[in-house]
Amino acid sequence: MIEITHEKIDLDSILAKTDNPAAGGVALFIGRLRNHANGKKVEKMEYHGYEKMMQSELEKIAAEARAEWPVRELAIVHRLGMQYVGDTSVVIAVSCDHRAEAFEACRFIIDTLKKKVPVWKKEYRSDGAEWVNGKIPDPVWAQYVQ
Amino acid sequence: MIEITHEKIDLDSILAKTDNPAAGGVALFIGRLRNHANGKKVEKMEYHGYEKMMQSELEKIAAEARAEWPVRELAIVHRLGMQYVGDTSVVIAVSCDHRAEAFEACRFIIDTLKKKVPVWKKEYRSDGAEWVNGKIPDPVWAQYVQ
Amino acid sequence: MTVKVLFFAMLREISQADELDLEIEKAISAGDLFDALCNKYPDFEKYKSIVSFAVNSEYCDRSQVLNDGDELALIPPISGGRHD
Amino acid sequence: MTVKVLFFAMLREISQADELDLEIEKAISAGDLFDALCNKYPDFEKYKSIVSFAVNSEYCDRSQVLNDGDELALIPPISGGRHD
Repeated sequence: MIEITHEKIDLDSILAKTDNPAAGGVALFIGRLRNHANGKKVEKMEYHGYEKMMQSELEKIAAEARAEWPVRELAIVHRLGMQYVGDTSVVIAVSCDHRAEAFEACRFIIDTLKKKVPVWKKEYRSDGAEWVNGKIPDPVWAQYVQ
Repeated sequence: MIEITHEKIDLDSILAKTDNPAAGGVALFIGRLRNHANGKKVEKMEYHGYEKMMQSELEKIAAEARAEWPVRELAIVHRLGMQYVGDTSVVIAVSCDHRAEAFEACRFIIDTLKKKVPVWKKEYRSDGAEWVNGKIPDPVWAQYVQ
Repeated sequence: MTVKVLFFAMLREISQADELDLEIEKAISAGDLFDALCNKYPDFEKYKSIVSFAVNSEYCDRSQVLNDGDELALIPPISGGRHD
Repeated sequence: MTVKVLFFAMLREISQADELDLEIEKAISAGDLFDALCNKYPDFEKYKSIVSFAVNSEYCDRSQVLNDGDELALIPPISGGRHD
């Protein structure tokens, strides 16, 4: 299950996707909007994405995770649009037979998501709004390094 | 929130405990009873614990995690009694400002739980029932090693 | 030939467009097309050294030459990295 | 003096008791008390080299000497380790 949504993320339905009688461990990551960034108060954040490519990049990441770890079930949901402090913007859930694999695969997915998936965030702070200063995505940054 | 229960674990109430406006990442581990062990089919498992000491050991582990990582909120729930394939026997949830800390603290807690918390499991397999072959707990094993 | 260019985040705000269909006379690379767009949108200039490219939803080098019907996405630095 | 001994898992099945209140004449270590219990419950013998001890809910060495009113838990190998 890989999904881009503009609605509130329903955690129960994601967890249901991880059910598998052979899986003994589920590792879950929930990314929430927090109220501070670089020492400043954050009120809300607008998430903007290239949805078609988000989907295809997430599918590649999921395939890489499955190739590297014995994943039973896997779910990735990313929310776009305006979000407020405490809102859940991304959820990654991975079930495996053993917990070490589940942790590693889950962490790989969120780490890689942040390096490759085309998402942008506009931060609304007490001192104004600004696009969050991002990173050149992983697969292409090399061309800028001599 | 550190709890030993004989009832079904309610994940929503655990997640609610991780709410904190400053926390940007929640790492969650869910341990479920899986249907196989060492190549044999498992039907159910009876969890037995020294409850008073489980509570005090879990409190120590939680304190160690808070000393090592900047934990905002933390919840540990362990279920005892008879459990069936797919049942959730343990949940660890940790919220931190940043995801790396949340992952590390969550993993530390479940890894340490398995080394120190006095729990025993009787496995009911297709070929009979047996107490799961365990490990000498971490703080005392040294005395057996010359 | 025709190329569709997609704008995101601050590039969308600058261009005030989600996308643009461009008629192009001769073969051009993704990077050169971006440079040309800097004439149309001068505020694009400051993203010149940090913008990435994707053609038909696949990341590519700035030297990739565009074909008729290609969808070129201009990818400003992605912003997952800071809030973790 | 009185010591309460707690049994868990297979030790509970062998002893058919959750706990036992013992009257002890003179100071004894946790390990020696276990050895004495092996006379009462011969099937304890095979856990002799792998049992751990906790006094008043704190892990301790087998040489720890018991005091009046102590609660001694006999801790068979804990079984988190296999199913992960």
